Amino acid sequence: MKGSARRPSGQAVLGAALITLPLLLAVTGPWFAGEPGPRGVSFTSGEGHWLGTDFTGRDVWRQVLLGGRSVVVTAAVATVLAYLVALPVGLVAALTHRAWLEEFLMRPWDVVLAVPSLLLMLMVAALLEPGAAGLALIVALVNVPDAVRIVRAGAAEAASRPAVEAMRMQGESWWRMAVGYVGRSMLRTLAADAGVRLTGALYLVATAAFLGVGVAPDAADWAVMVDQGRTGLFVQPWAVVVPAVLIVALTTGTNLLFDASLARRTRGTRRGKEARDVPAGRTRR
Amino acid sequence: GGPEGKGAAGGGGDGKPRRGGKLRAAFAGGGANETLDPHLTNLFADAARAKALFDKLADFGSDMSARPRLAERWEPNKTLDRWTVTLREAKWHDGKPVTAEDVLHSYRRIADPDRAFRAKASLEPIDLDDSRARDERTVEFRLKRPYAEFPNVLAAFGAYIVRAGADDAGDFGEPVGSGPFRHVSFTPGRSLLVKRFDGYWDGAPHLDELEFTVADEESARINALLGGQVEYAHELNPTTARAHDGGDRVRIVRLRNSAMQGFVMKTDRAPFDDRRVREAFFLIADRRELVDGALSGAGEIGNDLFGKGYRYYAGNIPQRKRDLERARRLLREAGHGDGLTVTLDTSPVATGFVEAAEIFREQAAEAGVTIEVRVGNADTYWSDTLDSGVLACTRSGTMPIESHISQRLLTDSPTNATKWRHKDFDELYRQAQSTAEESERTALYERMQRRLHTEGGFLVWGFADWIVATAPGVRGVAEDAPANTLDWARFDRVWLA
Amino acid sequence: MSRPVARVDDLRVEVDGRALVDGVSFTVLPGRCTALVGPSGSGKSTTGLALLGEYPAGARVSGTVDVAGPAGYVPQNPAAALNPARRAGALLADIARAGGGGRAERAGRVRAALRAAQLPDPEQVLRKHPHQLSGGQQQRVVIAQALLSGAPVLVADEPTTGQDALTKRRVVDELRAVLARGVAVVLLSHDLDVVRELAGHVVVLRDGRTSESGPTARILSAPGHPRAADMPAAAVPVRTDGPPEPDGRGAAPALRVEGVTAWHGRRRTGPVVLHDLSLTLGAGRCLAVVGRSGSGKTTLARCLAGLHRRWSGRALLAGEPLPRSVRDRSREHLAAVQYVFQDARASFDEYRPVLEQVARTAVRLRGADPDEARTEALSALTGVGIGADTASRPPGALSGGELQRAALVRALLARPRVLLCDEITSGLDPVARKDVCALLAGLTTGSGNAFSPREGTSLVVVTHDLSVAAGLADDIAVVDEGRVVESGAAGQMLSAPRHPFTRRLLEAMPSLAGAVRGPSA
Amino acid sequence: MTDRRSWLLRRLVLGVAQTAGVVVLVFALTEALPGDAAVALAGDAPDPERVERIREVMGLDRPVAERFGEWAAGLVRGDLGVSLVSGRPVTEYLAAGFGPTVLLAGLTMALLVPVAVGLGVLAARREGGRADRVISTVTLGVYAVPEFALGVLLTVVFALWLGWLPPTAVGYGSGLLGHPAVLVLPVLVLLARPVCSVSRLVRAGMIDAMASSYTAQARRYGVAESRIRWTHALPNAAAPAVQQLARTVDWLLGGVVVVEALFVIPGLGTVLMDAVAARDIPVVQGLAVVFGLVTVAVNVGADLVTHDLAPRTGVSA
Ligand SMILES: Nc1ncnc2c1ncn2[C@@H]1O[C@H](COP(=O)(O)OP(=O)(O)OP(=O)(O)O)[C@@H](O)[C@H]1O
Ligand SMILES: Nc1ncnc2c1ncn2[C@@H]1O[C@H](COP(=O)(O)OP(=O)(O)OP(=O)(O)O)[C@@H](O)[C@H]1O
Ligand SMILES: [Mg+2]
Ligand SMILES: [Mg+2]
Repeated sequence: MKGSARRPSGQAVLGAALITLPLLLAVTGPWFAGEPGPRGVSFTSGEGHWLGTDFTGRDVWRQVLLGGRSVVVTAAVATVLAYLVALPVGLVAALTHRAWLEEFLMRPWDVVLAVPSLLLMLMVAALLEPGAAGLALIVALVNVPDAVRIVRAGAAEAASRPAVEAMRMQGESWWRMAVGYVGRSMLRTLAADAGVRLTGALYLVATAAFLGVGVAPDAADWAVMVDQGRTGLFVQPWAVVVPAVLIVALTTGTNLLFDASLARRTRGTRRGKEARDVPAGRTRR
Repeated sequence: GGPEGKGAAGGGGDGKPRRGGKLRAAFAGGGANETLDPHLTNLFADAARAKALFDKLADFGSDMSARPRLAERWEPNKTLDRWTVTLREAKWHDGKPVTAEDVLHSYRRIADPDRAFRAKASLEPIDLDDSRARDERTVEFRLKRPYAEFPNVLAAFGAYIVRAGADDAGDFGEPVGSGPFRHVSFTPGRSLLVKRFDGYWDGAPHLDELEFTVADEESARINALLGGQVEYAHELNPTTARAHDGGDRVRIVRLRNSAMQGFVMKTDRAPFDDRRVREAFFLIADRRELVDGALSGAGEIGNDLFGKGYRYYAGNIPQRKRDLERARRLLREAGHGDGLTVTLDTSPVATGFVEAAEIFREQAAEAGVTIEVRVGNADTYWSDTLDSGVLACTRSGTMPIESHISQRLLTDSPTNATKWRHKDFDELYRQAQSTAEESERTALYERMQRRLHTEGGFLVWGFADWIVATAPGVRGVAEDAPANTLDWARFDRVWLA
Repeated sequence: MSRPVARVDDLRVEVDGRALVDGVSFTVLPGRCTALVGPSGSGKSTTGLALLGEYPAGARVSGTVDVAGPAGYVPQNPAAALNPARRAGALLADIARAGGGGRAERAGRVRAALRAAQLPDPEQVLRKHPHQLSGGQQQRVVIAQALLSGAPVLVADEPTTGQDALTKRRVVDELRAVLARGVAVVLLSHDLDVVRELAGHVVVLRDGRTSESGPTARILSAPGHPRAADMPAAAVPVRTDGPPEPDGRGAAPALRVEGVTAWHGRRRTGPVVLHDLSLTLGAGRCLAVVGRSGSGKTTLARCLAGLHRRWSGRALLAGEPLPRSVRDRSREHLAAVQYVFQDARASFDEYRPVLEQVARTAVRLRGADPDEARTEALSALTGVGIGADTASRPPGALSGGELQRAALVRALLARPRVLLCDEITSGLDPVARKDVCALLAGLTTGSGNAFSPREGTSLVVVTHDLSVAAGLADDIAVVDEGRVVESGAAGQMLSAPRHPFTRRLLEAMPSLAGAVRGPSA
Repeated sequence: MTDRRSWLLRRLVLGVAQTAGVVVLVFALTEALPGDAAVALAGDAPDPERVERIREVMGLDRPVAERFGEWAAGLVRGDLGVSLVSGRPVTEYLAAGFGPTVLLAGLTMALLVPVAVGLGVLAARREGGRADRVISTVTLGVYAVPEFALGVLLTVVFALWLGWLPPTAVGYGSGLLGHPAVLVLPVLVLLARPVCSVSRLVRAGMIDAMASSYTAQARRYGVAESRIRWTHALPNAAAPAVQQLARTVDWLLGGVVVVEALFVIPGLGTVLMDAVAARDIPVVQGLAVVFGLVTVAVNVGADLVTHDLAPRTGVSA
């Protein structure tokens, strides 16, 4: 009658299927790219370029092989960086009762937040050396204020629960309260947010390229390729379609996997054969 | 002076011009900072608008020679340092005649030491204090030195004639010009609406109305054109042009030789202070690949000289070809036998710059030269590369070869990015300007260009097309006028079929 | 006889091979009350939830459960049934909507239901968010929901725990009125007084099996079954060693509270809950704090525990001032003053096994080695009847009473000098309650007890259960609307109450009257 | 309640300080940028003499502190100063861009809330179910397509191939409202991204809320499933989404640049980009003040709403 089967959900399978190819290309691509061949005329096909040439006449397939790693690394590093700042700040702010400390932690980010992110990006990009590291920093910086607020909003609710009070009575370490409990309680929100943020990071890289900041306009980078290839959309669609599809598959797959892993985790602690059968008094509030 | 340019008879000039209608033209603009003060002209959009509302004394034909406009003719004295300019019988939009006083006022305004108008440098040879109006329609310009190419000054970018007394912003809120169209309404950063001026000296335009609209994004301009929201789109991407070439939805017009593309080598510092290294670099460049890659094929290859096809261009100098063998030998002779590393400055300040740098890096590698590409800040690129670095991407819009030399290649030139400072070269230029005889002058120009071709600092690898598209029914758009010349963006000769 | 509205037939609920409920059968008739009684963890809540069609995750269920129509439900910990983001009136309004009628009429029904659930000031409650209500108030809101819904069956899981005697009286009356309306009630309770009063039929559960079943009179007064024997008799033992002399053991009292005024909200202008309250807890003594629900008992305990920061006044621990907030307290202070939460379930981290959480006290506050702490925690838990198997599950898989005991052990592992217990026996059956009380009583004497420091533990017991107060307390303080209306030695307070409020409280507890008056009939 | 009012007051005072912080930060950043308005204006003809001249004309040769002081003093009087480049008052620039941007942002917000919440709630109905999978995958897919690519794609399909909608807003000037068709594509492009981020947060919160014991309780009493979803579960799920919405407003105000460029809508984004490119500091500053104020106001609002949704956390923002 009851009993929940534990086979991988369709979501997980779909997610895994989606990210396999892009990840594989991103990780191993640069090893297979080889030496650049002679350039052709931009946005043409044939002549040994099976995906045609890009806007400067380079082989699109070779660019695709080269361009994944920076995308994946920049987006991942930027997201991790953003959370490296946001988690401690947000958690401390949520867990403290000292108003001044909370203000001290939150208000500076509000100042950054109130500067239009685009303006911030333009200006910081002009100040920093363009390049992968600088770009990751900028993307992280633009993301931190949001992330801090989301973390704090989620953490404040969890931090006001009696379970935290009980941990305080036990003299529990800040670390255990913040990470072990509060962080754990907001995992779903965080994961949803992280997935979106990861995608957003990729997207920022691309938009930065559109606005001409942060990355070299001819960088081997899927996001940049989408921007640069769009002028040739009608002449040589592969130059934009292939990297675009790879990005979409990568981010969609990542997010689906996030969703799926969370779905299984909560199913484990839930009572009732379905979400709706949870009895009162047994689940967390 | 010379005859009227081939003018607006260009492609599709079949049938008789039809009067009437409104044409909307999309340009990249300058945002809310735009004004109608023609002396503040800075962008293509500014120039096109100024051209519709105002006139210069002269303008450049397709070969960059000065053609009379408001000036009917000009006469130098023997020593080429006093020029008498006779004005046409032209009228301002309010019906008053254009006078010599207006001309002097305009030039004095431009030259005002408290202002920083762009054309000021071009007017520098004129001694305005000593110049005067001989009568209503005659101006006598006294120059500080002999200047055979003085008409170039009259055609200089931004040297428009405004009404005597017109000075502050208020006067240009609803400007009164002498151009083919008169002002109707203007919103900075959005649109300028003008209508036919029936009293125009060169014959009233065919169009009833003309609207300049601003669309900074290239895709927006072509989309607006395809969607029937404008009839003329300025400055399109080569790829866009290729996509629509031969189609029936829009007509693509390529304005050849509109922008020089190249690299500047600083001739006063290592390694480019050695002419063998400069020559080696000339030989390294695969110009076709650069044009195909950085300009998407929309252009022609260059021969390390500015102004292909312009007046005085030394077209008889043979085209330089890639020769890695010789390049390597020259480098070896110059002491770089075991490799040379050079930093190449570039920046996304202009389309194709970063790509060109990258392509050249690959080409140089084949000759054993390591190029490190440094991508600089777009906003300060030009002033950054003027004095520092050794090798940088560059480009130049259209100007007469004479201007190119005087602005960039003389010891005291303001923007001498190649640091080309040679007394004998300066002397050649001075000599040319004091030579009234045209063929002699041409010979002098050729000497200068030969010198530059063998050991100059400009590696000119190509000339980019300027691409304009129109709706199929638009007629009379000149097809051989490089950007910034008389027939470029000239709407008084355009009509709607 | 009318047809049963609910029938449970040979119900078996099994999780991971362990049967939580095994072969339970009973029927529920309209207008009748069937009570499920039995020790904590015997499967009452599991059976009650089965009536609602809800089972633990991954449970294997066999047997049949038939219920005619929807059932109302008063869960054991009502806080979780209230939506933290909505005011208390939100769900009530929706339930009323189902009953139809105009806006005003619906509002009238809601208010009537709240009043019927012994919340005399409905407006006040409707506007509050759940966290602004005291534990008892929350429970009555949930009862009001059930009353309002008009369901034919009402499953009430410990509806009277957490209620003071007066309120409990009224809740019982109300349930009786519900029965009179023809609604069947399934009562899950430890409170045999209440069971006796309401139920016509009793099912005694033990380890998930029916150990006894029959009319109330037979089961509870004339026990025929050997294993049911200790059920009704297991009342709380009255202290026989006699209370130690006040201030007999040391100069300074263990805890002294002076002029405590406490409020909610950011400012003093917020609702004031305690008014200039002063109390003294003698060393090694047990102070019971009794009073009506919502009178501020929990707030007082939380002030002392450092969990409620909005108060003025002084608290002296053995003459030394106690930092106001738990954040400012040193390990010694934390260990010295421990608090057992009223809502035990909410005070546990739902993701980690209970044992692990309990053991942390010893690690953090006494510097014990993690493995030792585990062993110690496990033996202490076993001591209160929670086996290793149960303790290593997350709190979601423990019964209410089990969690209450686990929470107590968690506090005790600190070997506190002062222990604040907030309604810690409300979810316990008489046997477990007796054990817990005995454990607490042992703490005060100090010597020989693993859980208290050398000088012994002084206790503050917040309770509605006057029998607990009577059995355990040396002193009693009666709190009403944030003020101490009467305090003094337990015996004297119970036998000769002076304040009319105290008298009313006592009158509401018939069985206690007997206990106090001595073992007469 | 007085509590709430005093909190609000404190928050507003903080907001003013915050805006001041923004102004200083922006000024410092623009000062730190390489090059200035003179260099930017000189462009590819950086004749040093002329650059110096322009600098003098613009007053850029004066010390930084003096210029900032003057500008700040003006601000206190409510005067945002004049553009370095054109000499026109900054307020004129703001006024020109304000209408289109506010129109775009307003329309987007008006559609965003119902669409994002609707999708989030729909997806959460059955975690891992068909609707969830479809919505999650599609929104994520759309989310991963950068705006400019999406804009190009939509324009090509709906404007150029099908001819249903105008491809750009060229020539409509400020009369955008009079031509609603012009706004369809820009608003669609603007919506794509926030719809995804907000709906995902709503979904995550809804799944937890729908599994909670308080919704179970409501269900037991026969409250309609839709009502449970919208009035009981949603308020619990909405707190992080509201914060995200607040961020969206900021992004809409500052980040419509791409859309404005693609569709030729002369809004604040365009003004901002132009001003940064021209190093027209007074204009950048004026925009920063306006953005700062709007952001502060929106965040105060979001904090208030968050508090109402999670009342236990106390009004501490
Ligand atoms: N966060 C809060 N905001 C406002 N009022 C509150 C808050 N928490 C509790 N109260 C109110 O304070 C009063 C005292 O609550 P408290 O929890 O101390 O009562 P109690 O005596 O423990 O009651 P019970 O026996 O029902 O647990 C109640 O009227 C309650 O409504
Ligand atoms: N999800 C679960 N998985 C495994 N065991 C469980 C689960 N839920 C409850 N139990 C166990 O089942 C037993 C019965 O629990 P139940 O809640 O029915 O007891 P109860 O009779 O209501 O007790 P109390 O009086 O303490 O509330 C307890 O021992 C408990 O530990
Ligand atoms: Mg129970
Ligand atoms: Mg209480």
